[in-house]
Amino acid sequence: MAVKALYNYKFPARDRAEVFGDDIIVYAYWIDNPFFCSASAWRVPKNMKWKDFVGQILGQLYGLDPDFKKVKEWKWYHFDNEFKPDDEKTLSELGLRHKSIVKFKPA
Amino acid sequence: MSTQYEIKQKVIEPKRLAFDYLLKRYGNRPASRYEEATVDIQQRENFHYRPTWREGVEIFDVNYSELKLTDYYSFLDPRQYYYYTYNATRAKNYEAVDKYFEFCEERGLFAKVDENWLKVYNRYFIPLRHLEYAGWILLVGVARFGYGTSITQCAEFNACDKYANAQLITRIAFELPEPDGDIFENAKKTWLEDKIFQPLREYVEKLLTVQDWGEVLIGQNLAIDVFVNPLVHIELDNLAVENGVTTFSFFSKYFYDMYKDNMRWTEKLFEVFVSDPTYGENNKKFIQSKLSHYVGQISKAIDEFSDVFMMPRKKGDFKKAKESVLNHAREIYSKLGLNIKI
Amino acid sequence: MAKKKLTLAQKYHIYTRGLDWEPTYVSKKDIYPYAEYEGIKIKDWNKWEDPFRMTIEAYWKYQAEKDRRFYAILDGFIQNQGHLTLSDARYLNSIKLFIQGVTPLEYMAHRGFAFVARHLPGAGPRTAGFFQSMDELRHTQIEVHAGSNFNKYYDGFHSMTHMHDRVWYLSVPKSYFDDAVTAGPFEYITAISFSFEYALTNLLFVPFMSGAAYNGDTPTMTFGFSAQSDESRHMTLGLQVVKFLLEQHEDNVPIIQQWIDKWWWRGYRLTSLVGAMMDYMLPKRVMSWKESFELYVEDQIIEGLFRDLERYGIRPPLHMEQSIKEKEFLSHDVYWILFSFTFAAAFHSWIPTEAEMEWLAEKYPRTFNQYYRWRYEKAKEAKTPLPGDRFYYIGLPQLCQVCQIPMGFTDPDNPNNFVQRYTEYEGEIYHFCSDGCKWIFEREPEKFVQAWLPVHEIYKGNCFAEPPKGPEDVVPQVLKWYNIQTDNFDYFVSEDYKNWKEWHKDMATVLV
Amino acid sequence: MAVVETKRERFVAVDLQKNEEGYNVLQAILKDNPGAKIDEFPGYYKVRHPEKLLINRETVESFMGRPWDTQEFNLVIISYAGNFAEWDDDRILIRWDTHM
Repeated sequence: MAVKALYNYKFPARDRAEVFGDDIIVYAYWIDNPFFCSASAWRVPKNMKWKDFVGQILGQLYGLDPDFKKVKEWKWYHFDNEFKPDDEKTLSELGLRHKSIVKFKPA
Repeated sequence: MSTQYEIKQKVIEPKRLAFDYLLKRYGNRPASRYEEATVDIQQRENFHYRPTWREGVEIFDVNYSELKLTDYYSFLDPRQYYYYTYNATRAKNYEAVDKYFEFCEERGLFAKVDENWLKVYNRYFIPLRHLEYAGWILLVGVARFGYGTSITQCAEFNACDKYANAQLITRIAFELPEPDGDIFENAKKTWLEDKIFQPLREYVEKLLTVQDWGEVLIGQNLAIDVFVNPLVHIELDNLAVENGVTTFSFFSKYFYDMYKDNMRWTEKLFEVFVSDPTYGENNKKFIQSKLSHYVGQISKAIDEFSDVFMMPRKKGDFKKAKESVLNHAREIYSKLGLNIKI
Repeated sequence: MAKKKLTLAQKYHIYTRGLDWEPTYVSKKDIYPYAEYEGIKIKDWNKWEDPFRMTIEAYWKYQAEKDRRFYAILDGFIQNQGHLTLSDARYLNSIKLFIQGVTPLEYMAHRGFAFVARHLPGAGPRTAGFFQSMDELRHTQIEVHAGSNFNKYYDGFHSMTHMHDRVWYLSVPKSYFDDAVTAGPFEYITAISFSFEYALTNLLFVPFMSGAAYNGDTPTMTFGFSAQSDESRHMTLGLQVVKFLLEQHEDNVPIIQQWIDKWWWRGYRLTSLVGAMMDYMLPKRVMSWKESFELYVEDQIIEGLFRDLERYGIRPPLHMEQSIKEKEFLSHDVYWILFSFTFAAAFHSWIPTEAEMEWLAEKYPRTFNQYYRWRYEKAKEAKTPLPGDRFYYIGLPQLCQVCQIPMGFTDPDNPNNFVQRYTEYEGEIYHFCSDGCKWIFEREPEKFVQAWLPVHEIYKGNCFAEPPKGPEDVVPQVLKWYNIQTDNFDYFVSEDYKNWKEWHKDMATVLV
Repeated sequence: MAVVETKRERFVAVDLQKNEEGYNVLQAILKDNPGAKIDEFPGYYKVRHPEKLLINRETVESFMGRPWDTQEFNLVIISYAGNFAEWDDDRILIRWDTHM
């Protein structure tokens, strides 16, 4: 259904991919851990390596949870599909796109 | 049992004297309730969605009018009305009206109005309830589309006054004898068909299609009001008195006071428009061009009222009355520094 | 010359819609150009029944009297330094949220109803809309005046209008009303008069204001109840509008139903902030969110109102069942969000005291101890370098594209996780906190792709006072742009708390 | 865990300010509406009845000891559930299931 309007009511999406240039927004969500009150949002280069991305989100935010250091290994999901990212690959090589969500939980 | 603190004679120094945005504007001083209720209240930025009813504008947008101000809060209401002071003032104003109705009823004054004058009154006065009502619609539009709370708030209260005027005329009509049938139906018929109202009605119907709120204020407050109020509430009231009818003079004064009260904010606003450091020149050009047009129309429209001056036993001098009206208008326009040929 | 006897209703018609006329020099459509595009069909505006019969003169009289009472109470409170006798300065954080979040909406409602008064072609509803426009201006102003006194002594009150335009959590109420005023006049009046005024404001004004009274804040209670007395007129208008539209044409029914579906969920998500205020921010509590939801929504709205609307072919809002399922989670979720991001907010939060946690456990026996208490225990351990000995969520949250609240609403069927939904529209992905918000987006994607989402705006660099000098300067520059000064962080490291203790240390406590 | 408990009731109600006038109106309502139930909260009373609530001008006046205009109901009402089926010079009637 379309918006009812008196003229052609069509505008470019405010947060469309091109606005962020070589960067993308990626969301991260720790499954089964509502200590973090919602998924987080990150602006990162498409060409960022997976290990750097993980280092950034875990280092800055998720490491605040005292339970974090108990986790040896993480299981990852892109949206709801499990995936096994290669540390050296970039986000775009791994198939992440603008406004992708990455979910994780202890393996 | 509850806990209470016994307050010692201790004065706590306030950490701020006023809201931050008022301190920035006016320096470190407490603000008045009018300022608190008004200045910087309207939302300004980061609107989420565009209106579906009009293309190319934001929810609040300076482009709803050709008239613009560098700082919209450089205009403040000289009466400093905010909701409470406005309503309290009007409630008090109206107490006198209530008392006067009581007085007229007690003395049976409405029933005693001269029959001949009643015909005159029913023709020119009662139909004005429709004109006042149109003023309400126009001004409430300004209250929606105008920019900045100081302006839109004045328009809102002015709209309320207009509706109240329409209802006061209605209330008066309810008190009058009806020798010729339903007074309201007759008045509407007069408004719709009688030649004395047609140019005025055409004027106001066209004004109702104007989107620019600045132009609406020019057409309504600087033109209709400036011409109709002195004509009806001064000149025609004088004629009533000359014909021995004084019952309505109280109302004339009330309506005229309302008009003067609203001209206080109107004149101030237009003064600010023409003296704006950035937009003053353009504003002045726009006002002069629109006002010249509306004044021409309204001046012609009220010429139809010359008929009314011929109706009473003691006839009036329309030319003289019109000249007074024109002088009144000239005085206001020249005070604002506007060059309007009348 | 005996005047004919008129009923009150007939007399009122003459005072109001009798003033209207059919134009002949221009077309009616040129005067009211916004009346048709929404698809609402009106056969006869004269079938409109006035919800209340008030003339302008009566309005002046009663409203002046209401305000006279309000300002007398406010002045007395100010003169007696009434703020010192509040239950606790923590209480004021709920009022900060109110002034920043709700007061600007009152103002927007004032302008929105001026739109109705200008653009609905029916003189009856236009008149009622005008009174409401006046009322909403009143509410804005009495709330600003009540807030003004608190602003002199406490943080968080100093820049409400500015903050409303900029601060992340205030985009929740702002986007709600921006949505309404950008709609046509019929949707606006259905959204605000019916869905919001009739169905939801009770939650905001009645139990919460009763809470204000309980916590010693008479001006807030007075403006709340006094505003709500206007609200009774607004509720009547809302109900009358919807019934009128439904009776006018059968084609209106599905349109109105969709608006009710949309605006129920929009409004319900907005009032979730009130849930957090009631359950967590009032030091003395009157009733829980859940109790007031049961009384004011389940009994009064579902059992009362919607059974009354069945005969028109209207059913309760599409996602109503979800809001009932959420009632034991909602306030906890929202306070946990507010608590987590207090480093970037113009109010304080705190870990509930042991007694408060007991109260929460008693009111929410199936959720609080099970899903929420442990978070506060952990928050004491998970300290950050920021002021306050507790946890803050040092990062930016994912926001719902529609309601704009961080995506933190518990899935009642899977209570250790939050609901997450997404959709793709024209090659871009959009995320939602609920099926309700997703449904709203999919109905009008062209509208919601425009949303000004605070988190994305920060990432675009649109929310800095000055360009940050480095990563550690990002948050300070955003706070500066928000004009957040000493308004943030935990209550127990705040100036409010320090001052409150100072002011009360040499005061005798008298038990009466 | 998604068990939802509910014990819904259908009633009409008015919420009244807790002050002298509100109290007088409350007394009048209780007198004219047998079966009405009051709940007290800080700052307000909630009166409810399974079917209807009637407010009679005369009864209110007898409690107020002065003339009372039904419009003055606006000064004490905080909220309500139901529909104003009637509101004229002599009485106000609140109930559900009213039509235009």
